Amino acid sequence: MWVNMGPQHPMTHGLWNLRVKIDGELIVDVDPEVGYLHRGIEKISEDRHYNEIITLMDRCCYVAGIAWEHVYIGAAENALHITAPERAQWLRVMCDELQRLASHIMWYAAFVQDLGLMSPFLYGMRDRDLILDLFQSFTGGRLTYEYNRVGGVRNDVPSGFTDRCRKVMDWLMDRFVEYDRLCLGSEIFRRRCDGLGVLKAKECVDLGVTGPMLRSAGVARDLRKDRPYAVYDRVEFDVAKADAADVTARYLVRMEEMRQSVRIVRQTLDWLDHHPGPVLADHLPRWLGAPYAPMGNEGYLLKRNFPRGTGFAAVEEPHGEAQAYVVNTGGEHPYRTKFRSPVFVNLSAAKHYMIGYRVADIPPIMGSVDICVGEVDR
Amino acid sequence: MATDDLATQLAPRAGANILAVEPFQGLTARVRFRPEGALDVFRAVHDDLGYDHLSMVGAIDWVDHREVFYIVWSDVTKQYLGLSADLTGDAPHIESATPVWPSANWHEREAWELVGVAFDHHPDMRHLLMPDDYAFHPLLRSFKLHEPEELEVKSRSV
Amino acid sequence: MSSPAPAVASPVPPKSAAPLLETEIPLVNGPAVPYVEIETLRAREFIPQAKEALSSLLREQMEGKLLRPVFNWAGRNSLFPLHWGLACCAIEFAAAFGARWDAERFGVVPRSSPRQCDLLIVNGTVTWKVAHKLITLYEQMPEPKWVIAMGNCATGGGPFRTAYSVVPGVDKLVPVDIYIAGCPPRPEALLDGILQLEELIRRRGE
Amino acid sequence: MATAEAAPPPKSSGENPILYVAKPLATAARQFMKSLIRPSTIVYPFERLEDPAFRDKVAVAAGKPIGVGHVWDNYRGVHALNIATCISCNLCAFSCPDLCIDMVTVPGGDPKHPKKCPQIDYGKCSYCGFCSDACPEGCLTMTTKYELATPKRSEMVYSPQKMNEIFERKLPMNPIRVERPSNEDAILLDVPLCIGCNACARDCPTQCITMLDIPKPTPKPGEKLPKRIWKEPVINDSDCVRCGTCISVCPKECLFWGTHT
Amino acid sequence: MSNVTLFDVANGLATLLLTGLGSILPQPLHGWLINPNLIFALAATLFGAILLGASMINTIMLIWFERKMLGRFMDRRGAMHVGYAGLLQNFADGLKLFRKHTLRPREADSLGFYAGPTAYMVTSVLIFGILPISTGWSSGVLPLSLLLALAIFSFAPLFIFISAWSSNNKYSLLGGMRSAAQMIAYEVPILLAVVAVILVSGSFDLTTIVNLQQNYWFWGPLFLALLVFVVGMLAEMERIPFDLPEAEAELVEGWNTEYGGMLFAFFMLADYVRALVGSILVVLLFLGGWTLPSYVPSALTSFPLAGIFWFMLKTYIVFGVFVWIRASLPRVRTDQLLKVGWMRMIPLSLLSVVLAAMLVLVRCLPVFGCVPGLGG
Repeated sequence: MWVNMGPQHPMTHGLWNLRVKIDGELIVDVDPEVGYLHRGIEKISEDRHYNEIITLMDRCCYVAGIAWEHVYIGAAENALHITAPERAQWLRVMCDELQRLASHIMWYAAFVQDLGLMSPFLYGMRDRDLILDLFQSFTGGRLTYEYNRVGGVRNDVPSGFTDRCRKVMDWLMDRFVEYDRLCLGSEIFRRRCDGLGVLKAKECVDLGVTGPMLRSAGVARDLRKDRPYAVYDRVEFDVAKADAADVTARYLVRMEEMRQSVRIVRQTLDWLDHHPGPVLADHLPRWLGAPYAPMGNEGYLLKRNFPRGTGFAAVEEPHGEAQAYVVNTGGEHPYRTKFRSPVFVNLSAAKHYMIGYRVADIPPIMGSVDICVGEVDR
Repeated sequence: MATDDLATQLAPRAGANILAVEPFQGLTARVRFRPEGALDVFRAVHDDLGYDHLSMVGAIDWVDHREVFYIVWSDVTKQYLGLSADLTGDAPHIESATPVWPSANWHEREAWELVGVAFDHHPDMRHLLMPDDYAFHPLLRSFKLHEPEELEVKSRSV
Repeated sequence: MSSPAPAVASPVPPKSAAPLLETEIPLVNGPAVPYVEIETLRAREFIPQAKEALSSLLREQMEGKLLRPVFNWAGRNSLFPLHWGLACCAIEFAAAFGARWDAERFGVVPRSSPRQCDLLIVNGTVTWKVAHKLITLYEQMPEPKWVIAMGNCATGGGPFRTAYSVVPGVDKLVPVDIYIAGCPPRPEALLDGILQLEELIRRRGE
Repeated sequence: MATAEAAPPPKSSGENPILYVAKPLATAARQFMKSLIRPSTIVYPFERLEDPAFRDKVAVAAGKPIGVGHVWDNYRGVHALNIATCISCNLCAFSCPDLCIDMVTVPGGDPKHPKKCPQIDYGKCSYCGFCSDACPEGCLTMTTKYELATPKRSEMVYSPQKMNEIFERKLPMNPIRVERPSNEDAILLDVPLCIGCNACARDCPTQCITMLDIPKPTPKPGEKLPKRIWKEPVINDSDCVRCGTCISVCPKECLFWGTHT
Repeated sequence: MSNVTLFDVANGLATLLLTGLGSILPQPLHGWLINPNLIFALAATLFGAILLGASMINTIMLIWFERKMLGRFMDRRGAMHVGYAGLLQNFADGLKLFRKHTLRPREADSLGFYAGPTAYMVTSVLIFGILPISTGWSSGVLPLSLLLALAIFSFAPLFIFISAWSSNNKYSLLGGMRSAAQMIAYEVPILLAVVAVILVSGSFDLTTIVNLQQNYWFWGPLFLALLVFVVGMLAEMERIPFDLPEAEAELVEGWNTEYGGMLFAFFMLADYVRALVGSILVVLLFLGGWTLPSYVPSALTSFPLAGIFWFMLKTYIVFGVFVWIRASLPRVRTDQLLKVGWMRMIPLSLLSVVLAAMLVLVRCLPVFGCVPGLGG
């Protein structure tokens, strides 16, 4: 019997359809169907200025907006041969990690609710709101930040921000203990999640799976360590790793990542306190400067020998490795942008970690993948 | 020089199909190859160079031809490598990478759907993002977007 | 007697209302009739009168004069939205049900099945691929039902309205009662939209 | 490479059915006790986070994480427009990624050059703040007003007058402003192409362009002088807001962006 | 304790009503109305109506209680704007559902689709007629009231399955099958746990069982049986952690996916009726019903309707424990649930029966003193 779980289904956490073939309570076959949220971001980008694409990136993955801004900005800066100032890099790292915290807490809330545990959803949303408050205090938005710019970030953090942020970090560290007590401390939780949705390391690599799913299979791969971008080589942190490759392992990896994120955020706050400086690069091309104005006609644009090139950047987004590929042919719009979404790939491997389990296992397995449909469909 | 090393390493199995190994912003290098020998190149890159993880497959419409690019990652060298092939003709097509990297499946479906590049011997070529009866390839340059309402359509660059 | 619906104690029944009684019932001050019989007949007068009263009551109820305010009050104070998330606004939708804003204070409880909902909150971009499913969901909801277009994508396609796959505004598919601008709207803005919808329902008297 | 083994999962509490669930039960009970007096909920229509008094009140509520202090003023909500200082430079409309800004005529300009101010369609706006960043006069700013629910789609279009009312209500405005870059390109003139038509000087919103006479050259024999007015625009760079209006109105495309060499 | 019984109240009301009505009506009617038989009939009807009304209001209050309490567990407030502290919220919900259009899917089986929820509701409410609330506040002495209550209580899987099957929805069907399997699996331990109570008390009559607990509530000596009974009741009530049939995450709304409007209200209400009945049964069987221990000052037990007050207080506290469990535990999986049911609960309940039998044999409780009223 084929059962359609979606597009409107409480398990999906977004707009996609999981077609499941079941035999009694057993899953025989699955076929994820995506594209219900395909908004053509790559096409719209072709008609936009480099900075204006940032507004699309925020909406591309709505739980990790600023990380996606970083992905895109990295590629665009490569393509335009611009380097952001040091302080901007530190700010980006801080934003990435705050965003990772927010995204993982959101994941925790949704995942545990799928298991039928209701309170943590509320606790998670409550604690996430604090991080969003922090974001709001310097970017002005809760989900859509529009904070990065090609060549830096829009503005510096306001005074007093670092102290507030430290307080929130302390609060969160206490809450993580509580989260663990609610989940790991509960025998029912362990019985439901142990040995579920197993995807071993070899399969993970073959299928291109990245992020916490891969790390839970014992592969300590993290772009922040392996291929440090921004200033990740200057902060201390450990890569979270587990070996069981099941749902519990993913839970443990994400919880550990949150603790490491707090660690990184504290380091960045210390750095930011002591190193004031500019946050936006000088000598930006006219059409990337703060006020956007009409460019002038195409002829002059070509005459002035704008830099050309193709940029590529990869960033360890909360869900996995996100990559952007920006082709710049010298116009004010990119010629082509292409984004690689980690969830897209993790979801495409669904057959390999779902078959053989039970209908009741679908929500925890899918929850442990941490699906954000915005970036799957783009 | 990393590019030379790569070229020599690739030579035994795919030498004839390699057009160039060029440096690239953000990647170790980019290997340009002939689309006819795609599978050989993929095997060589996967087995000999150890790039066992396919990150991304994309296609670009350069009006006169179309380009397919692959980004692969090696856990050994911790590096990204780009592969790219230029496809010409009215019905551009290339061998599917799924036998070498199973993760190419959805990427290739998407590339076919959006840019209209066909992948031969793909196990499951269906529409992915668009409805099943969608007849266009929206990321072609000839496919223009428009404002849904006929309100102030002002030109962006005067 | 042409006056309608005489009082209960009226000795003469109306001609139009009870022609049967007219022929059968002797006048009160006519020939001697046993007391019991008169009382019985009097009791029988109740029947058409009660019928009349009941039917007028029913008619009023049909016209919605009587219980409509009550049902209106009930309907507007217990709006069950459909539990589904489309895009960014769904995250703010979830935040509105989180601990800080707690939409359940207003009796707004998301239900997963459209059969049990009366409020469709379209919280995100609607693509053509999902359009007919949205219409199906709307049609599966029992009357009376309302629609809130939350966020700019649902209102008019938002930043994606030029794209090839996006419906420029959900009002092209289903009738929308309240639009909430914002990209995405804050949870407070969603609550404000729900309160405005309650006000709208009260004004319309549905 | 440094990897942190995620803390090993604690051993399951065994077959003891009473300890199965003791920890989560205790945690929930603790939360119950904590929130008996005041849960974290903001009773929205009556308490508002943007209200400074309320923020101060909840900030002192011990152990209750309601807000992290004064974060609200920075929120990007509806715009406030000061019509009086608007110079109709069009920069906001040009910078809008969503094409939601229309320049509409407002009373107050002279009949020849009507004053145009932005009219914003909030059904399309993505609240990115690019327009207020672009505004050279600081007359278009974003406020904390966010309640935009309306039964009518048309009510989402805010006219300049309506935004001016918001400005007069003195809502807290987004305090963080972007500095204009010090090394801005200036508008340069391609001298041979100019015909001296005065279009740029006429339409310049800051009146920073003056048309200066240039000497009419004496034609050599056989050479035909170009048909033009013998004037040339000179741009006062310190007054120029780099709106590009002159470039867009120039009939000969002789103005362009560049750096003075 | 007050000696006013529920039937007294109903009788008084009926007499008042009929005499009042009769006095304003003309003679023959007057004569008919003031008639002991009629009064008795009306009193019985009123008795039922009061019982029904009270239980319904209690159920709705129970929903309110759960929502408020869950809110505090989750660090939020719960319903608070409709009526004082949200007290009218559930009335609004009910009225709204009453007005909603009732839709029947085209392929659904008409009879089952309507009959299922109705029968579910009716059988759930029926139990209220049997449960004693206080001395005299019961429908009379039914010698087998405990068995009858449990028998009616276990009708539910049948009706759930009928309505799930007839709504022609895959989720409903899965939910219905799960529900049936779960309820059947947990019937047995519940009944065995009750057997322990019956052994100790020697009676099938709920009133007698409560009266036997005047001095010692059964929860102490029969703790194992209480545990089994509570867990089984959680499963029977389909509450977290055993709410698989309506597991929201995988089966949209479980077996009531296709139900809207009044039929859904029936399900919702009947679920809470069952929750109330379950709590009441726990109180009656193990927590001494309306009695208080003898060392409690008599002032606490002598005010009017004290029995009902204490009884309801206990019921709500028991229900509060259920809410607490709901707020802090995830749901289990079907196979685990059945495994726990058949492999853990049944041996435990058998053990509790053996323990109870031993208690009866030795006729004495070493710690708690002798249990009065042991048969034999």
